[in-house]
Amino acid sequence: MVPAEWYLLLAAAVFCIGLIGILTRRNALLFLMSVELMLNAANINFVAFSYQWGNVTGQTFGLFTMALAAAEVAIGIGIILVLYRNFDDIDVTKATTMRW
Amino acid sequence: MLLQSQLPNSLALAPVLVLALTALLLLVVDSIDPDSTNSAALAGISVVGALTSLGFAGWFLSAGTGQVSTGGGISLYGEALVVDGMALFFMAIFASVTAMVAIGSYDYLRGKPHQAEFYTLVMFAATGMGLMAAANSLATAFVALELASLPSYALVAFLKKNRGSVEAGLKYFLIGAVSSAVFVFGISLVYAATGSMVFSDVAEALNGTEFVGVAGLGVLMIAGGFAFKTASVPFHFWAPEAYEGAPAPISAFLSSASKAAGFAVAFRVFTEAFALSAIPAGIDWVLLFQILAVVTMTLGNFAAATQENVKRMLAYSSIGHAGYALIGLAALSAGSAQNGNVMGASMAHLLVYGFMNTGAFLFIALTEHWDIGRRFEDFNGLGSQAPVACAAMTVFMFSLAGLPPFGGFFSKYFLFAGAIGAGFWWLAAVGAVNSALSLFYYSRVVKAIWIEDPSGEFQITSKPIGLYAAVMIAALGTLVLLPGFGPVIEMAQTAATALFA
Amino acid sequence: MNPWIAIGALGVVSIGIPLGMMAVSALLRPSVPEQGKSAIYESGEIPTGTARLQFNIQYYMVALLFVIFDIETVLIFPWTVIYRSALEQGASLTEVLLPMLVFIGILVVGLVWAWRNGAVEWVKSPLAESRKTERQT
Amino acid sequence: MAAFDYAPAIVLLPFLSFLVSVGVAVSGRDLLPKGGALPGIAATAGSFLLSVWMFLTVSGGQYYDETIYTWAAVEGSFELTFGLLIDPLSAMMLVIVTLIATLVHVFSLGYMNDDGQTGLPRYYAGLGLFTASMLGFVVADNLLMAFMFFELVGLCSYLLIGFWFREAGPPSAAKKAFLVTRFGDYFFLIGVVAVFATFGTSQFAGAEAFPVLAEEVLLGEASANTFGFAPQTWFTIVGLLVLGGVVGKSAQFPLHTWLPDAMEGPTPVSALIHAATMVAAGVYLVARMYGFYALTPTTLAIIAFIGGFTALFAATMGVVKREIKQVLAYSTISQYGYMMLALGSGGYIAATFHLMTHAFFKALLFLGAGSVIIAMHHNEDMWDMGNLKEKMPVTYATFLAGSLALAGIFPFSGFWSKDEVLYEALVHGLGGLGGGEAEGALLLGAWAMGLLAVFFTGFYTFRMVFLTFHGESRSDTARNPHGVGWNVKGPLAVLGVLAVVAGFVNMVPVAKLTGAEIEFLHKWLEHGPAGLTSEHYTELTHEFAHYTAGTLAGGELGTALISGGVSLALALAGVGLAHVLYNVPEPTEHTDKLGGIKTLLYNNYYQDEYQVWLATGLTLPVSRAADKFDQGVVDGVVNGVSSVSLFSGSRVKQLQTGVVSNYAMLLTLGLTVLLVVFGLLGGWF
Repeated sequence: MVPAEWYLLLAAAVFCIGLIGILTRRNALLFLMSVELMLNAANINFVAFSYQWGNVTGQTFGLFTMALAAAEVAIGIGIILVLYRNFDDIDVTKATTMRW
Repeated sequence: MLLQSQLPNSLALAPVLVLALTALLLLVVDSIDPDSTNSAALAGISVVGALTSLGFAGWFLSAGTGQVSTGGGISLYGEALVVDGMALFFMAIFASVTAMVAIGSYDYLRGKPHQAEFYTLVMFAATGMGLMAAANSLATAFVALELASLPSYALVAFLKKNRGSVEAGLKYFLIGAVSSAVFVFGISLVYAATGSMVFSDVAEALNGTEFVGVAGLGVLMIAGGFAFKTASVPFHFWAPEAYEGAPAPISAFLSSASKAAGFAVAFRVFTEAFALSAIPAGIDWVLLFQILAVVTMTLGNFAAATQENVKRMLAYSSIGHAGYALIGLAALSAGSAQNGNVMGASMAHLLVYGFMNTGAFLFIALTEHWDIGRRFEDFNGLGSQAPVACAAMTVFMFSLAGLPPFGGFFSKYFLFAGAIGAGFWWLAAVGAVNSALSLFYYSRVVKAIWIEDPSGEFQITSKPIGLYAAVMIAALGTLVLLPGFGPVIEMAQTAATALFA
Repeated sequence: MNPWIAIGALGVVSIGIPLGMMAVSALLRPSVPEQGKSAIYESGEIPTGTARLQFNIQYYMVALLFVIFDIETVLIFPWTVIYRSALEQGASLTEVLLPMLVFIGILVVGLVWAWRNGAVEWVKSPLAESRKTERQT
Repeated sequence: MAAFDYAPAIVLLPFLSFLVSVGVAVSGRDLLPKGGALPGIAATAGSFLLSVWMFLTVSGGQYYDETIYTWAAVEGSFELTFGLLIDPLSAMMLVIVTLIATLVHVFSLGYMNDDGQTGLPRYYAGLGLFTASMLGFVVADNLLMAFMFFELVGLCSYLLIGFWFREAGPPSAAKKAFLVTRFGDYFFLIGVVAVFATFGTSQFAGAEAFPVLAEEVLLGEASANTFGFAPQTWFTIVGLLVLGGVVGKSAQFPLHTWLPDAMEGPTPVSALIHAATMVAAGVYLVARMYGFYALTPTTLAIIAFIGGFTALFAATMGVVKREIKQVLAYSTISQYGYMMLALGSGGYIAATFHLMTHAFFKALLFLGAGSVIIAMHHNEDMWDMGNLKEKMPVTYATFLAGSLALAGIFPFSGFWSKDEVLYEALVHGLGGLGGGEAEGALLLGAWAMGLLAVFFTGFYTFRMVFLTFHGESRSDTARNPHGVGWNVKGPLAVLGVLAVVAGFVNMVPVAKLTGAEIEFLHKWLEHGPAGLTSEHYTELTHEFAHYTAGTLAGGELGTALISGGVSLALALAGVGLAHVLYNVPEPTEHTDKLGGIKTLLYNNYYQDEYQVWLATGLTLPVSRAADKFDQGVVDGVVNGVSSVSLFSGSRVKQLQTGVVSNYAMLLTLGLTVLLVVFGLLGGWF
């Protein structure tokens, strides 16, 4: 059996990859994908520790996370769509009419 | 005992269920006739739904449902949800704000497409907020938080042709997505450390856990998720733009109800799951909230002081108020008898804030309806044109600043007094200094409205009944809370004390 | 010797060969920039329009609907797994079936709304429509 | 107890008239006949009748001490209340105040209305408010309420002195009166706070009254927070603090300078406020809390000495004045000095007695002077008068009666009261000296000054009478004076009778001589609620201040006769000197004979000058420095804070770049910092 720490490290690594993606990508869709990575990092933990603790709470919650991630993507794509219509671009750094 | 003898326990959630049903009903109505622009019917359904929800919450509160006097919180669905005094108190706040926003939106949305969707999303978001207040497990907390957030993203970007609205929606969504990822990762870490998500089990498992580091990381990241919802530093960056760009009623909705919902769930999580009596010494979340409270109120107020745009000023001031409300979590100490008072005062502040801040944003909605600009100068001399609404705005501003004799004064007074009573006089001192600073920028609005000469001609041709009514209700709420503040603070502090029992 | 080393070596080689080829060719080839070389390759045809294609909104709508409703089915699986055993252990239908019916019901309300608002209607593009009419005449 | 149910109405009636007058004044129209005088007269007359009723009820042996309204209460600590205390002292004072107020209202008809003055509603509003606050002060049952009405009275004085605010003098005089009395009141306020801090109550009467508590503390039966001082020392300090207000209000040295200037106000106001009632407030306050002062011999000695000194000091200044009202002003200061002397030397009854007689004859003299001033077309210089007795016999007769009373000539009222004051000072001074007490010598010194002042009083009083009414007319207006009506003569007549007979209520020497029971005032003040009787006070002064009565030759009776005889002789000597110098057809100024003293007296001992120097030479630089500090440092800090706030605000908001990627970056950064900090603090790694 793989020790639990490894799962934690894997999840943390995936989470950080997602985070770095968010920090470096300017494309809104890539931004969204990075968020998905972060959410799935959490799912790794849930599934792994569901197994570890011997209850299904984690697994079930993993399903919820996926469903919510999907809903989030749906909303996100809608917003990115109107972003494109208004700013002719999906570069998230272009929309800066409001600041300070 | 009233409720227990008359209704099944599952109906304790009635305030939330009513909101959800209203949302579905709106969808059905829109499905029947998608092309209808009968906004009065839609707004009417929403208002009735919100008021029914408020009625249930008020009834349950007065009947003592879920409170200590009738045997404590009612837990439902395998302890996933719990209905107690605090949950009902916050549900009342959400329902009130929702009702005001729905009334105000009737005029604001006139002639715009997709009205049914607007109201549906508002009702769904309100449902989510109600569930947040009742969540008794990290899983429901997350789901409810998302249920509140997702419609909010869409609502902020509701004006599809308005660049500000879209930009606001984008920023809100992106920061929100990151925050919820952080939040859910925090949950996964806490789950990794404890093996459970139900608050009481989490607390039990945390007591003497060996995974302090993992749990600590998790607690911190969960706090981050709440910081996003409450617009607290360092997760506040979305707030100024989202509030400024969003349709004004939605700004009101988010900055009042959504913020309160964040606090509602934060209060419960940190008193039940991460209770001070159970948490390992290495996880000092009180210190975390002390830092966040001070930084948040200072940053919010300082940034608000230099704004030129009234709506944006209100947005920053909303961040400042999140800082005040954070005192409810920051001025706690293990086993202190004052804990309930401090947190109760924070809840009461959120209630008063729900009225005065909603009112202020709805006034902005009114000016947007009139196509008056958003800067301070644009408001010059407005008092002579619309004295009633401007008088209400004056009440909101002074109440937000915490001047006696308005509701905001009492809630702040009890909050700071509670902090001092709990031994955190320096928190109260920072709060008081910030309140003094806030008077500066709030009074700028009042000065512009009443004292300055008009810089241009106003084209005020209409008196939108809905918006006026909503502003007046908010003003009335702010004022009625003067004589009614005694019972409110008592109720809030009783409900909060029950959490620490 | 650790069997993983072989895999590691394979990985190194598989990355090294393409990189090496690109490096060698970059060193050897003459550099003559030309417009035709940077143009988009469309099977020898001269490209028309921009590379940025605007997809019809319908494309996203269907995708969104799929994402949402498809993922919801995931939530039904755990229910199906426990359904029979729960019934056998004496749970009543209101406890086991009704919640799922409510869940499906909510989804149905959403689907009906989306349908009625034209989310799944196949809207013909105006351009294609006009071409079609031209051909008929 | 039916009578006492109406007690609040005594205060509220004049307040009602004040409200009516204010309403009229605000409306700006002539809504009421006589400029609003009639409501005032009706209200004060009503109060007077009620007061008489109270007086009769009290004489029936009933007293009233109720809390009407609690306006602030700190649980278990103290309560701030309004309440009424009606005992013999306050009942008597009520009658005096309401009677004089009524008469002054009537007199104002002649002095203000017939003269065609404008702004009358404002005038009567002031009078109404004044009467109401004075009455409120009289019936106050605790020190804080007394202080509040004390301040209101001061405010009314300010408003009424400055009634003719368009002229140069009155506003400045009003300001001066306000500031000088306020100076004393600061100490009073601190005293009130000190009383609360020490005893937790400021009630005058009852078992929980602060004088009673103080007595128990001194006897060791109770304890109080005395801030680390010995109880005796601390009570002396508290007593002196409250005395600050008394000295200011009752125009005692060195805070007497405002009163002569206050004569800029309308003469009826001078009669009501600056002679008969408000100035009496200070003395009344000492009498009211005499149970407290009687416990501290040092305070008593200081009171006596201030009183004696003021009596003499003011009398000498009265000698050289040219204006009739100025003479009366200094005589007022002097007479209040006698009352203080009496209080300080244990003569509680004597002081009250003199307070009463003085109220009558001084009101009479001021109203008489007012009548003269009307006749003289508002010329107040006595050297322009002369021979007015032919033209205005009523005024002359009553003025003469008042003057005889003031000078202390047998058998007018002033004789009896002044005699008793001096007698008390003498016997207690002798007793103290016999008992080897240091205070005895102080009392005797004060007595000597008081006695000497009798001579000056006789002199300046009759100098005034002779210059005004006798000799030849020295100006055209004096030859052809303006007539005065019934509304002037009526009050004069009433007060004239009182000035003659008021002294008969307490003829101590006669009583001692004949053994007849005619000391009515003694009897009156002997009864009352527990702890507020003159007998109790005598016990207290005896027990705590060791006051005992000493005698000269001839025992008690002999001492009384000698004392009375000496003071009468001195008064007659003063009158005689005035007769020789001024009762001639063509009097001339004899002030040159005084040489250098003349300049000193004309300049009022340079009291104003040194106080002005104190203000400009000392206080002003200090204030300037404070202002510099305020403007430079405090405001600088405030402005600095605000500009720093705004600057940092504009910096802070720069964080909000508008680029969402930067937000994500800052968010991550913030979270990471928190993670690292809390990880290190909590030892997570």
